[in-house]
Amino acid sequence: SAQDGFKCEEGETYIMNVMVSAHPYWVPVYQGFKQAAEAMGCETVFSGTPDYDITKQIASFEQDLVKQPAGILLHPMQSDPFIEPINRAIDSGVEVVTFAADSPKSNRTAYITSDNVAEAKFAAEEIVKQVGEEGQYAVLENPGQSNHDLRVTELISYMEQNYPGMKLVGRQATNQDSNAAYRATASILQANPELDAMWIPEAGSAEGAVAAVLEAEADVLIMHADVTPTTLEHIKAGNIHMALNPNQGVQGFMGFVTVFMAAHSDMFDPFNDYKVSGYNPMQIPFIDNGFAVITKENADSFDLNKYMEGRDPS
Amino acid sequence: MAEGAMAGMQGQGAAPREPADYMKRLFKMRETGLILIILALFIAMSFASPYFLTWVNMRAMAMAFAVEGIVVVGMTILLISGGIDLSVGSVTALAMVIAGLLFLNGVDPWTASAISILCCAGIGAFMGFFVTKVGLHHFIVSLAVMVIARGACLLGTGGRPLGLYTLPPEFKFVGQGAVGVIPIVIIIFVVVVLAFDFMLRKTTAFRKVFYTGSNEKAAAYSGIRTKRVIFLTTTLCSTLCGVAGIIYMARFGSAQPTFGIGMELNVIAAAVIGGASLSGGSGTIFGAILGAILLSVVSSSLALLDVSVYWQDIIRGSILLAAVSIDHYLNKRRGR
Amino acid sequence: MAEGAMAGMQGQGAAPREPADYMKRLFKMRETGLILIILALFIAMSFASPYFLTWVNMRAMAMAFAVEGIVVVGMTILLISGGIDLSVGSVTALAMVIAGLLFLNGVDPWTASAISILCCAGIGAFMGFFVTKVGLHHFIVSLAVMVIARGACLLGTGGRPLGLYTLPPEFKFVGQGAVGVIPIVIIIFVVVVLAFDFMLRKTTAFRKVFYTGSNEKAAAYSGIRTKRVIFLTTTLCSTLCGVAGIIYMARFGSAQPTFGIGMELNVIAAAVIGGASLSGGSGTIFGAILGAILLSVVSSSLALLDVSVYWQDIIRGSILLAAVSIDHYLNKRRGR
Amino acid sequence: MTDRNAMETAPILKITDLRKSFGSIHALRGVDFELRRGEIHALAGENGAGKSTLMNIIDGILKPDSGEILFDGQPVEITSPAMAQKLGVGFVHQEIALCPDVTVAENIFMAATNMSKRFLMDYAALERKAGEILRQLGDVNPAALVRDLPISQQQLVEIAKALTLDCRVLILDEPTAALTDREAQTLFAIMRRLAAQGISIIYISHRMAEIFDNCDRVSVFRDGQYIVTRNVSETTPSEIVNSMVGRVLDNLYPDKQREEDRSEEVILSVRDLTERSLFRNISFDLKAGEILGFAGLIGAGRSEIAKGICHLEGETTGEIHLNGRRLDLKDYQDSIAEGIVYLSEDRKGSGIFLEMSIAANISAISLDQVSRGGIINERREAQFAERAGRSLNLKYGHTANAVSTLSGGNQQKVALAKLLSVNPRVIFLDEPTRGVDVGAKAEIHAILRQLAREGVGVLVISSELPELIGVCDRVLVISEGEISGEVTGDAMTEENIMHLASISQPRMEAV
Ligand SMILES: Nc1ncnc2c1ncn2[C@@H]1O[C@H](COP(=O)(O)OP(=O)(O)OP(=O)(O)O)[C@@H](O)[C@H]1O
Ligand SMILES: Nc1ncnc2c1ncn2[C@@H]1O[C@H](COP(=O)(O)OP(=O)(O)OP(=O)(O)O)[C@@H](O)[C@H]1O
Ligand SMILES: [Mg+2]
Ligand SMILES: [Mg+2]
Repeated sequence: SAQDGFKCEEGETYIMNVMVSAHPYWVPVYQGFKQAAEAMGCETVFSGTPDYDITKQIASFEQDLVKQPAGILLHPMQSDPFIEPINRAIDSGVEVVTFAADSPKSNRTAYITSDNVAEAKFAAEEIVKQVGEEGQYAVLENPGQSNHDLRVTELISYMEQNYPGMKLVGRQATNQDSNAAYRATASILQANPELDAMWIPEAGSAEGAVAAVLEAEADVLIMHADVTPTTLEHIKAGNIHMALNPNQGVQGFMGFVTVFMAAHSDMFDPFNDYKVSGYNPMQIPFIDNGFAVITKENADSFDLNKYMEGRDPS
Repeated sequence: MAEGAMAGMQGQGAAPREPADYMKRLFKMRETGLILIILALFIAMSFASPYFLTWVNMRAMAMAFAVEGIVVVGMTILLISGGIDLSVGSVTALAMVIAGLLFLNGVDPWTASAISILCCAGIGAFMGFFVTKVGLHHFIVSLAVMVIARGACLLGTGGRPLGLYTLPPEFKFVGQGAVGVIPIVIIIFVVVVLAFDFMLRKTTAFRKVFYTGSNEKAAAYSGIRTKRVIFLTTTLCSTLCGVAGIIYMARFGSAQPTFGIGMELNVIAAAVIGGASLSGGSGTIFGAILGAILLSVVSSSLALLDVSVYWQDIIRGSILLAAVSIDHYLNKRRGR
Repeated sequence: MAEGAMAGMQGQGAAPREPADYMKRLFKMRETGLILIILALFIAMSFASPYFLTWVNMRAMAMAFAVEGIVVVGMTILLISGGIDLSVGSVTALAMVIAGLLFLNGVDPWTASAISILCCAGIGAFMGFFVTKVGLHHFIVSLAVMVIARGACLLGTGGRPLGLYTLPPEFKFVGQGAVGVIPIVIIIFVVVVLAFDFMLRKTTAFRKVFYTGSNEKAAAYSGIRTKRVIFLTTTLCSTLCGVAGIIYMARFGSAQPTFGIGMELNVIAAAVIGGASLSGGSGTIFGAILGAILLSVVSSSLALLDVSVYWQDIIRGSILLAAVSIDHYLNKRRGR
Repeated sequence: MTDRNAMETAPILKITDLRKSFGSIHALRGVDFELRRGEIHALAGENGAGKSTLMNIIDGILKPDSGEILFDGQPVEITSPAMAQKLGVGFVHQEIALCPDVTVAENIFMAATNMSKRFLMDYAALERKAGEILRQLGDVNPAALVRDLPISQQQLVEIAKALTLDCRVLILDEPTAALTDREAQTLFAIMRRLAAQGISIIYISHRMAEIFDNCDRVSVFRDGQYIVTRNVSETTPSEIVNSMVGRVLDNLYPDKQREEDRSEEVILSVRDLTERSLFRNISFDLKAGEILGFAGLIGAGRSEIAKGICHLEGETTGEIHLNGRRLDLKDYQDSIAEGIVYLSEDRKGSGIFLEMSIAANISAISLDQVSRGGIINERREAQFAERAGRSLNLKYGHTANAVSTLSGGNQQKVALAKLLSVNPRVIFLDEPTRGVDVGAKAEIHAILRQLAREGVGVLVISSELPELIGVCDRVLVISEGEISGEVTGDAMTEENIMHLASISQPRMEAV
């Protein structure tokens, strides 16, 4: 009830469930999740599967349900396969909020993410600002991973529509593998000595791409999304122009708040039909957690290893 | 499973003599070590977690390996015949993609599934051709096909999963429904396993698979058309991947071009843990399924116990190594 | 490379008779088919793209496979002895992580590298122990170690790449520098390849690897300590992974816990394309390196031609299949 | 009517001008051959003469380059073993080809299972029937896995396999090479019975006595060419040998130990050697200058004793003394270091590296002789192989060729050459002349005698009694894992040895 406010009951637990759970992307998200939970006296668990395997993630999600948590903040590996499990969870009294990837046809109450389209537009504008409206650019990509796909395809179509003078001259799949990225970038540079800029949707490939650009002594503007210690150093050294990093902390924090609110929806009596139609009043189709622009000047703030000093990752 | 439990001995061609020494035979058979290890894990886990021995958890664990288990069956038979298939993951994904695309283009889902499974059989036949007629090694042929089939998945979907939410409920029922409390998926799995386990042990046709894998030359000298046998086991394995892909599609209501990456190692590991030889000639379906169960139970248990992800792989690998070592030791002690 | 070019025949223990039939032997040797295929690719590519035959492109292509090539050497020797190693990718990553962590904790990078390579050798010895003393199959042991080593990478780094930008320049020089126009990495690669190619063909110690892989029992009956041979080849392969990991670290200035996923298939494929048998007893370093070059040239060419990513996998797989088929055909025609 | 009559008297198999070459090696250069109904027809010829190649062509395993095959008067092109089987050809291969991972019974009925229209296996019936056939031949458990059987029992399985076929032509390619006299006699009885039923048998052997005791006709091949066919009753062994080898071989066996070589010096002394399930209380002395033989039935444990002494297999207790010094051997490498070596009876399984070159095979155990500072000198290695090959009359194309391109007997010579190339102090030879032709056999025997004279301890295990009697100075007879007797001098007769070999030992305690 409302007078108890934003407080958990004894032992009330919230779970954050992801795939490829050892990926560093989740680390600051979970820190945000945990900080919000601590502020409200709640317990948290980090769960999911270390594998890139949807059957395993669904199994781990269903195993989470066995423990009857109050809610789950879920990163569904694919949208449709999770419809049925999410709905079953909600029917059994476990609230579900999605983050970073959605299952829109399910009954999850909220979805929080960075706006990949906004990132792509920002990157496009920045590239044009730096190299002009006439030029050549290339992208690396990771087909099959939806947020990476969006970052790439949206940038390409934005360029086509707004800056027809920018020509896409290279498009290679490197699947987050730095050696593959090295190879691909070297080839692109060979075929296009006039290349002006590159957009890379993740940091692993960016590491390989930088190595190739430096080796070829080419003058290419590199922008990428996400960040690793190595790309940070490259940003500081000016080898990489800029990185766009989703605001993971806010994602986790707001993710917790929304799933908590879904579980405590009795605090909230909105002006709509939820009582007769029987849905959870905390419906939020989309929250944008925003992204940070990392440059030479602010790069030091994005050292995850430094951030994690003294913090418990689990 | 009691039927399957006899697989070990009879797979070796022994015939039961007196019912009295049934217990002795049970103790002697190849799979006993694995069964004991799995039992030990179950007991340990039921103490470690109150959630382990719940129906929901058991169901979740079974659902996690049932469909892959169908692929394990195909792989085991192929391994026995002396082959190997690295393309199982991509072919399974391709089955989803083909059926999904056909369905989205208006084909009835049952027909779409049938066509898709046929395509997978065709891929198997394609590999079988390169192995038996051209004379290449299974490893390299299936590696190439693994890459090609994954490429076809990406090409067909543009890299994006196909949403098949509109699949008719009676089709989805195959993947999501249940008869009573038993999910259809598990029923299909058990039927496939029992059927192939029986056939492999008992039918003359499948015995040829053992002969071919054990010594291809000797089999050929006895008039067995070994190339045909290898062609067929290769085709069968891909066909079962097709079946698995269709079931996944019905279960998930989507077709994912990136599905099944790395599946091959898991599947081969299951068969090998269960006693299949990588050089052909030996293996049982029952053992391979136990291997799959072992791998799956370990993964599920680690997830259930909230073991730190950074520790999970280390523990998983160590348990795997310990389990096969113990199993090997038990088998050696009982008399090679 | 002319020295290496003789690997095929001499690896089989043949002795050159007259210098006159050198050309004939060149035509007859196992690797000629592959060389022709690679040449054909080169010629086609130099017509297709004006950038292909440039020094910078050649350098970049060489850099792309040189380090992995060191692992290919280890894998080939292991395959010849009858083993296989699925853990190469994780062990390479672990080498980076161990050395990186030591360096970040104040250890001099050279010492850190030495310790790290020793650790990798230890991992190889660990696998060798399970294979030779416990009696498990290489496949399953290295699969478990692949998982464990990956877990150790994650544990050591918390899943986050280590930034090693502060590595001293003289250390980075190993990975990024050049002597004249030749990058150090390529020099190391060539030295490793030539050294092991020579040893494998010429030394009694490595000849025992062939005997062991060809017929382990006959080797034991010839007084060869086959278990020791297998133990050593297993250790050597992991050690070379360690070396490769250190070079990658120097080159990229970072240690990535997720580095090298799927590397094993690539590396084994290179060796097999180059004529190594998965059942042991045959293979050459020179052939395996040609296999690696073939794979790498195909990938680089597709990128250079800017082929659509959705088509790349299909083309890559098809070229692989066509190349091994042609190679096989050429060898068959020349032989018997 | 006359047509029919002609059909019945016409040969079942008639081969004209058959040619087959492997690259530059001409294995068959225009061979004629005729097989009558119900006859036992022996094939004789040196190693590499082309006998197995001809049989492989009849069985559809190899495709001839040219030539005609008439089966039952009809020209046929036999393209696969399956087709040969349909024609009624049964084949016992020189190289044992069985499936090691399945049972003896399944192996025996593999062809039947393959052709059968039954859907289900009936293991009980298979084992029963296999048991019946095996009982005629010797003692093999039909439920055992083939991989667990010694080579001699595998040979019996291979024979049993052919006997189950409902065949009209039965080919036996050196079936007795690993069999002792008793099993061989059983086989001959079966052969005669089958022949009486009208089945035609081709029998390949290098043992003249077998040919002359059991066959009707004999055809001789030399260097891929057909030489002559004779009725056995109208020729003599020396005539056959002469046409095989192209010269007269006067004495098949070397002289026995000379008086001046006789010595009481003991080279190898074995005391109370026991392996828990295979043999026990083995004690004997091997003296300088003598050739010692081990005789016994299949399964007596002769090979196991030799392997036990060399520490190749099994856990043994007991003492081994070399030149009066007690040895503390841990494994075979220690044994080799002391100069004690063993030639395996299982050529394919543990004697040779099939896919490696002849040169590499021969130097496998003596790499130090062809290398300096750990670097192999390939020229020296090739010369080394050539020399070793010459002394054993090895027939090969090039030392760089794989051993798999050699005929069976020549493969045996490679295995033997490998072992003789070390300079041993004690050498155990298990079936050293298995499949080796008469000429080469005589030369091997001469080499053994020479070694003995030079003070090397030579111990021969052979299933061929005439060989043991002809070569050895003293024979120990093994029965059921124990030494049941010793024969020397004039007492070395087949009767005496067989008598000792069949003495039944008190049952060993099962462990
Ligand atoms: N696969 C092969 N490749 C090349 N040469 C071969 C092959 N098989 C047989 N030969 C050669 O053909 C010739 C005839 O061999 P074959 O096996 O028929 O002899 P054989 O009369 O059976 O001799 P043995 O008494 O030793 O068994 C030999 O010179 C042998 O080296
Ligand atoms: N699957 C099997 N199980 C048991 N025995 C078999 C099997 N297949 C073949 N055999 C045996 O092999 C031989 C030939 O088999 P096939 O089935 O062709 O003849 P059959 O006439 O059916 O045999 P039967 O006389 O026993 O009825 C027979 O001795 C048969 O018993
Ligand atoms: Mg022969
Ligand atoms: Mg013996």
